Amino acid sequence: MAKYIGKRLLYMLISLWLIVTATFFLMKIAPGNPFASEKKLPPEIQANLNAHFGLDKPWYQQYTDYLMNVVTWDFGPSFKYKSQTVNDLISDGFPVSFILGLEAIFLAVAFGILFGVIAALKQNKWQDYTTMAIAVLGISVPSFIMATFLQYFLAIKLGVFPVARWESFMHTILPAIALAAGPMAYIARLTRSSMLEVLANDYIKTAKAKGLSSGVITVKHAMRNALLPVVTYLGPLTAGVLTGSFVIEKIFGIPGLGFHFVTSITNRDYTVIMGVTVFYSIILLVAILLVDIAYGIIDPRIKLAGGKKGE
Amino acid sequence: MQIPNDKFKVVGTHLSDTEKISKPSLSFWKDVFIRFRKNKLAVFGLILLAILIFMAIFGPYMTEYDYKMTDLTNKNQAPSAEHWFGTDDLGRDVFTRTWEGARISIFIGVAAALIDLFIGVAWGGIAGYKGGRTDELMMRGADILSGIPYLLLVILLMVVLGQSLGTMIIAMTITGWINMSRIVRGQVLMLKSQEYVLASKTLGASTSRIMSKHLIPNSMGPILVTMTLTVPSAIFTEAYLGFLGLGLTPPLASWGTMANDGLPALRYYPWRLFFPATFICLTIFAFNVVGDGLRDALDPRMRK
Amino acid sequence: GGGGDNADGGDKGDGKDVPQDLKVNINTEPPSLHPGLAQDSTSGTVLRNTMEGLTRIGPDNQPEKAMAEDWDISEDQKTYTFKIRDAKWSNEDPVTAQDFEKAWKWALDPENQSTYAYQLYYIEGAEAANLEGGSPDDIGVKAIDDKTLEVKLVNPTPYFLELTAFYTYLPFNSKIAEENAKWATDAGDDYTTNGPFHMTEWSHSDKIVLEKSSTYWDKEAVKLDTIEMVMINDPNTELSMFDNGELDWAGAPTGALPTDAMQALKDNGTLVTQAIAGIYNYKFNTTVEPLNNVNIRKALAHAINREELIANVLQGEQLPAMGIVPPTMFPENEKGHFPDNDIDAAKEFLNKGLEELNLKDPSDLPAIVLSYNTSEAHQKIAQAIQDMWSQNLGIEVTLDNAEWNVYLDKVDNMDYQVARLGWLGDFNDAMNFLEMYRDADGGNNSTGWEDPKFQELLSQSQTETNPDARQQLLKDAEKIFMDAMPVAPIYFYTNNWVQDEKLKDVFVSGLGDVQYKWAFFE
Amino acid sequence: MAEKLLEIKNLKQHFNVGKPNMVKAVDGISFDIYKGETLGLVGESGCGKSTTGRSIIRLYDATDGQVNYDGVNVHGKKSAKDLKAFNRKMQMIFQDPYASLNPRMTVADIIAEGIDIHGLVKTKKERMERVYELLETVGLNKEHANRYPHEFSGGQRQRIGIARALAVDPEFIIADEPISALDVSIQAQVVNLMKKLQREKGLTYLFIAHDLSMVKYISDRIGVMYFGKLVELAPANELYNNPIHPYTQSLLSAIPLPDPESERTRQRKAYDPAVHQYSDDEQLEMREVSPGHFVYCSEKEFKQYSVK
Amino acid sequence: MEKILEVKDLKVSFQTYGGQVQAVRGVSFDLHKGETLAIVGESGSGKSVTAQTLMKLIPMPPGKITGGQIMFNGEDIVKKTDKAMEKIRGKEMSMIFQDPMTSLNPTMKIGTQIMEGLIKHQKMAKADAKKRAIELLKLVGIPMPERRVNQYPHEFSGGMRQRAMIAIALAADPKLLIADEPTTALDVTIQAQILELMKALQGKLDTSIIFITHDLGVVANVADRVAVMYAGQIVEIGTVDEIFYDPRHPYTWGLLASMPSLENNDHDELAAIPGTPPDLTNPPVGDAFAARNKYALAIDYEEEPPMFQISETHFAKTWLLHPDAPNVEPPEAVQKRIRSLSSNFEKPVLVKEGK
Ligand SMILES: Nc1ncnc2c1ncn2[C@@H]1O[C@H](COP(=O)(O)OP(=O)(O)OP(=O)(O)O)[C@@H](O)[C@H]1O
Ligand SMILES: Nc1ncnc2c1ncn2[C@@H]1O[C@H](COP(=O)(O)OP(=O)(O)OP(=O)(O)O)[C@@H](O)[C@H]1O
Ligand SMILES: [Mg+2]
Ligand SMILES: [Mg+2]
Repeated sequence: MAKYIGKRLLYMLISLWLIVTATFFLMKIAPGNPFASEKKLPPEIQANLNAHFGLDKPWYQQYTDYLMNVVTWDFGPSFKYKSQTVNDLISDGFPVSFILGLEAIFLAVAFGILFGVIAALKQNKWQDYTTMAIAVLGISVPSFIMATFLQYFLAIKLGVFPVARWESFMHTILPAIALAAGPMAYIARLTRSSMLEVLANDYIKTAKAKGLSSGVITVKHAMRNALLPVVTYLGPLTAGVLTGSFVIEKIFGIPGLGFHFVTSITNRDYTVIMGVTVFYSIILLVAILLVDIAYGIIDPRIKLAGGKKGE
Repeated sequence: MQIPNDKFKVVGTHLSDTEKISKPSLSFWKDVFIRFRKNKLAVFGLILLAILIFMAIFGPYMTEYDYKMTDLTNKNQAPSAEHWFGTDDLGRDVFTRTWEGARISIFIGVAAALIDLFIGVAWGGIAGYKGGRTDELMMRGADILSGIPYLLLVILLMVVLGQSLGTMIIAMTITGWINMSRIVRGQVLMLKSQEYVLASKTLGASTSRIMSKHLIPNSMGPILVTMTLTVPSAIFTEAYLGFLGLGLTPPLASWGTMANDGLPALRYYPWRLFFPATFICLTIFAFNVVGDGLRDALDPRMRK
Repeated sequence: GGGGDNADGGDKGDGKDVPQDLKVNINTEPPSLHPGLAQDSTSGTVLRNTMEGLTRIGPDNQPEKAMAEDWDISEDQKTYTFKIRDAKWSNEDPVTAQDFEKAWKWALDPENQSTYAYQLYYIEGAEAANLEGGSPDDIGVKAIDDKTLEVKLVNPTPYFLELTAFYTYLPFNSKIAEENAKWATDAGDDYTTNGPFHMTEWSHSDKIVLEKSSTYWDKEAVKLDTIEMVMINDPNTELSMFDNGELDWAGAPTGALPTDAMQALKDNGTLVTQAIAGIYNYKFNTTVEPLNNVNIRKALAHAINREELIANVLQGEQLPAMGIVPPTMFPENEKGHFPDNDIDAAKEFLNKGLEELNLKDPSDLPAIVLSYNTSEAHQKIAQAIQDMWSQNLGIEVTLDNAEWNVYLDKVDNMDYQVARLGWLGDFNDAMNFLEMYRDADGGNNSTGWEDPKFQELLSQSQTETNPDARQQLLKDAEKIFMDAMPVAPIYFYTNNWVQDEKLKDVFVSGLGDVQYKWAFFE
Repeated sequence: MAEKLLEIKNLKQHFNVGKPNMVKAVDGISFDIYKGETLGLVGESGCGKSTTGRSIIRLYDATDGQVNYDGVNVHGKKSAKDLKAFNRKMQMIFQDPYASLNPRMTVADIIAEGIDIHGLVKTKKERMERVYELLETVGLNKEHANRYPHEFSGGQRQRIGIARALAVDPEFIIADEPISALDVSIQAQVVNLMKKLQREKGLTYLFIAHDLSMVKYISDRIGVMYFGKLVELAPANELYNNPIHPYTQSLLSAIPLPDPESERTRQRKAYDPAVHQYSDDEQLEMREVSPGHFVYCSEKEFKQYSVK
Repeated sequence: MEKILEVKDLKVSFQTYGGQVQAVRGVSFDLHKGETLAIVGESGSGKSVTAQTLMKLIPMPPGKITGGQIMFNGEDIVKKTDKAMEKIRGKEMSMIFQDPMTSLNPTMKIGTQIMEGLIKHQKMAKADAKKRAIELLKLVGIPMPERRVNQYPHEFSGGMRQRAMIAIALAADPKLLIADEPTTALDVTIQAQILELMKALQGKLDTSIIFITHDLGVVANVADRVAVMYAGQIVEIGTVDEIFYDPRHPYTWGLLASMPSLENNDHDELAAIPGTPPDLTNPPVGDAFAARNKYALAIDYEEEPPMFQISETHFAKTWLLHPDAPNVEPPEAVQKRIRSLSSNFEKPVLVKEGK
């Protein structure tokens, strides 16, 4: 196990390096630069800026500079937000996105699984159809539409929640729901489908024969085995949701990290692009590793080492 | 009880009696079809899809309006006898645009589902089944792709390939399959140690056969669910990409762009959001119930 | 939050018990609150209310005395001598002439990467110091003593006083800046201000809190206790928050209103509209067929129904633009150089153009590509104009949108046919709208057009000290420009907003800058 | 005897190597299987019979040792083509009938899988005919071809597995308890069939089972396993008549007889590994006690046994 | 003796797309306290379905109890709800399933699977339950049970899984134990241990056992009475001696004749019953066994035979017992067994409602 994790950590470093490299080149090839604006700068100022930020150096030198930044975890200042460094941006934005993300994931997982299980147990009964309707809405209404709806009905019409901003727990509810709706629906559908599969297995019969109540059977025998696809999905989802969502943050005026993923690119804010990409990638890669480890825990037949013959 | 004596004569076996076959032989797919047909909701979904496709083909010709004809003075009209679904902010007929948009959105949805199916399923399946280094290589590849900022990729694609439907499909393909591949890999990891897979191996089955006959059919549940998720997300991705300048250019309509445009008008001209959003929901609903029906039909252990 | 302690009573000042707490949206995080580094309107909004320059644009849109309690202008209009008033920084340090000198020289020091340093190029030696390695000592700004600042200009610049209100001309506390180079990165003791408000909180990407400054020289005039500037980047949310009482102001100049809401806001009479110095253009690439033909360009420019576009698409009571300089500067441009939606003329031009191009029919023209950058508003306008051109002229148009940076790149490289671009004035002078077309390879021209007569007129205007004569030169230049039509003007911008009924005296200048110095709730 | 078909040399299969719960499922066994014979393999449940079988057919990668089939190392690297050919020669009937049937395939498809893989028939009709034939061979009804595994009883499932293995006309079949779930009559049917195939096609079997009377009936030689080791190997009759290893003796004494009266009075011999009293330095290995009769024992025991 | 179970004319069928499979077609029997009833019979004859129906564990749908009664302790199981069944299952009745691999949860430790029932029904603390689980594993002959409790089913050999299943069932100390081929995967020594264990349990708790098996040796060892099933029906039922020493149904004869014996060395073919079992979607008219029965009478093809009673405890469902039927010679292997039993009636008696 330790060996496997060690190996995976090594792969993670390689993956990260490849991501950084690819991002670097994409970023460099993409037209535009951080100082482009509708009102053009005098070319001399532009050149001066380029020199200052090292953008006039040959690409390999810039590349190694960025790599060094990654290694030392110091991405330098943001080109656009001159009063902040990339590290500042991340450490300011991440906690907010993280809390919102956790709430959303909690909602998505709790209700997703609950709905999925109910739908499976009551297959083709009204409960199934109801959860199906909820799920279809959740899947086909993207988060930004959901957010607008919630804002309109719950905040403006009913005045139960504040419209936007990040100030109190009440402020977190609507964005969390909007963020959670899609994943929740998907989890519900996934859970339903694999629950149905699991419930058809013989060992469920064994559990019944033991006199276990259907609740216990569902939770202890069926759910765990049905959870594998959900767990798979949760890995990347967690990484995505914890690092913030651009649209949700925009609509609810939340000072999270997700905003920077998009604006850094549209601004060609190179250091920020690099910083948030690396940050997100690390979380993503760790989440995926955790998923793989979880596989082995959920289903002991899945061997972590992967390779035959102990490679 | 009176039974004639001659009945009590030893006549022995009639082995040929057991040879009769009363049930015709059905192929697996026929079997699936029969099971599918019994699922009323699924059949309803199929009919719904058929109607949607029919309307996508003929809907735009049912009115006198053209999808791109603006009529600024008649903008934002509520649904009426003239404009069945109202008009949008440039005074274009929403009904015509809805069905014009259906063509693109349904096409995109199906394309995305196929990408999922052909790339995602194959990729995840092979990675999971082969395991070891192949798995690492393939899945780390997927990780790397999902780590690279998508927007950057899209911008570059646009610069390199220019604005076209093809470019958009490529943009959707680049990362569209990753979720599916992860899901399938998870399933395959779980299934590949099942005895029936081993049995097939000892028969000399090739990887592709084991995948297509054993692993994929037994992962059908999650695969179908994931596909039904892909469809709506593709419909909105299309709008997003279009907005970024990839893919379709306005005034071409799609449900995604219409919903996007209509969203800010929710408080004032709700029909602009309502119609595209409703049809997206209906399509997804249809895909879902058909998917469910198919899933059930594909699993012979299922109760009817 | 910084606003909490004022919530229970506005008993300071006038003794009214209306809370004087303003909540506005500034859209995004201000990229920099260092006067020398700021280059955008969000930063400008904050700076304008926390810092004070030599002048301040007063409610009559004219520069009024601010840090400068008086000034002298030399005969040749090239030397300004400002007398600095007895004002204090928020840490009680006096505001000195050196603070200005150092601030301006700081911005001009190439080391400091000020992107707006060129705003100071009107000053003698400034451009050289910034770009060509000239000595900072040769820059024409000098603190004669603590309270006297002498500024020498390159040319007579009639709008220089106005410029001194611009944020690049703002001073900063040079004592603090010398000790702490990062003084402007956060709210705190080192972020000293000399304006009506003092920044007490800056939580990045979230909000900025300003409080009435107790050291401001004119604090009697300031009535608001706090201003909470939140950063909401979504027009719908902004309006919803306003509707829900979570904001006192929604829309321009610090935010935006959703277009779809305009009609409703107009209907209920809450929409406020104010013209500002800015124009929305379709530029033509005059180096490619068929747009190198002036008649084709004119045909296209004439075949736009601006009134209808404004009434139905933009809905912000913008002014149709048939000239390039906003009416705030050239009042006669309210009518413009040609009639709006002049289809007959357009067709005539088209036919002439086609003839010159040896084409018979508009359908022989290749489809014209209309480029714009990714935004819903631009997209709508483009679609409407696309339809107008095709219906009025029978010209086929394809739309092409691109992400902002890609788009700028395209336009810069003249890789377009028709492209949308806007221009907002930095100062209230026609020069600002004409100068960019002086040279074909000038940074902001991007049409490939130039004309020696036009150049000549602009040059003359720069040395002309008589304001009326100067104005006439510029008008003549505009005429030449409009005759060549390298740009189809579409409309002049307006600012649209809604505000709390009780909120009074928020001042929005002709350039669209907002000041809260005089604002109050009644 | 005839030529060697299979040669197993010091085969080891350990699970969870390097972890505290390591299991030495098969721990160094060697034996040969000759062409056309049936080698029975019996032993305590959990002693590694299935594992041996699975290692032979490459389902596990052996921890150590060699398996040579027709002189070729089974575990060596092979081209895809060779592998396919090999797979057709060697087949396995799985111990667990239900788990080894894909729940989503019809019985016909399951049985025909090998036929499809190796392209043994040309037409659909031929394929179905072959399937019917196989169904009948294992005592199932043609009706069953379109059904799914879960619709069958345990014994019926087992027969599907047998039919599947037979479908490719293999040379060598590892039958892992192929008949334990069948009723005696069908058992007889299957065993008769296996014998018949052996006679006609010269098939070779490794027959793993617990029913000693059936093993004796079908096998030429019988190996007895205990705890990952082969402890005795002898011709079938020899083993029954002259069991040497105490475990074999215990096993034989426990065979239940279909006779209520004798069952009421039977006496079992228990096996206690402690009886051997092996000391650490003793060399334990298979030794030939009488011609063809091997016993796993120490030098001392060997002398004892040989005397008998 | 007290009857613990009384099954009356039980009918179970499965709805499939190919039609209705009539898996159990009118099965009746009873079971006394402390008694062992062995069920043998054709594979696919409905033994497992009957057994699972007793606990209401057949999947419904597609399964359905189409008729009959199952009186357990005087209450009809057929009418009970799932909730009510939970109280009976695992406590009063427990079951050993036939297919040990798929009947164990692959993702749960063996120990936990055994402990579950203990915790639920015997209200044991976790630690105690674990101790008991280890004890049970030891009882069923699994070496090193302390380590094995923490293993997963796939790490067990086939026989070990089966023993784990047995341990689960025995954990309940049930009043009725239904064992569906519990020892098929076990070697004879362990099998003997298990059988002894079951008998010990029976002795201690007066448990009744239904024992399904194909191994007639095991039947001879454990059974008090034996029921022979064919095509969803019990075709013969009697005490173990009656079935082994005085079988009356030709199918029973076939079974007894098919066994190889240890003594004779001849390598003749085993005497299998020819043909294939009937398709239960369309059970044949008359006697289901007729087509494969070389003693079949003409009437067998027309009318289902009624139940005849040979002794107080011995019943068989064959026309051969009809007074008008000709006398037939059972196969040789069977003839060797036949002894005349004193308890037999003079003549077989026709029983009206097939018991
Ligand atoms: N779920 C089901 N759907 C359809 N048919 C079924 C189902 N379960 C069982 N059957 C059928 O019911 C009949 C009786 O099956 P059962 O499992 O009771 O047999 P059995 O006597 O236990 O056989 P074996 O000794 O082989 O285990 C079989 O013919 C089988 O095909
Ligand atoms: N995948 C595995 N992981 C860990 N241990 C295993 C695994 N497979 C088998 N074992 C162990 O290997 C040993 C031998 O198992 P095997 O299945 O070969 O026994 P067997 O002789 O076939 O027994 P049975 O007659 O009960 O089927 C057992 O102790 C078992 O627990
Ligand atoms: Mg085994
Ligand atoms: Mg059974």
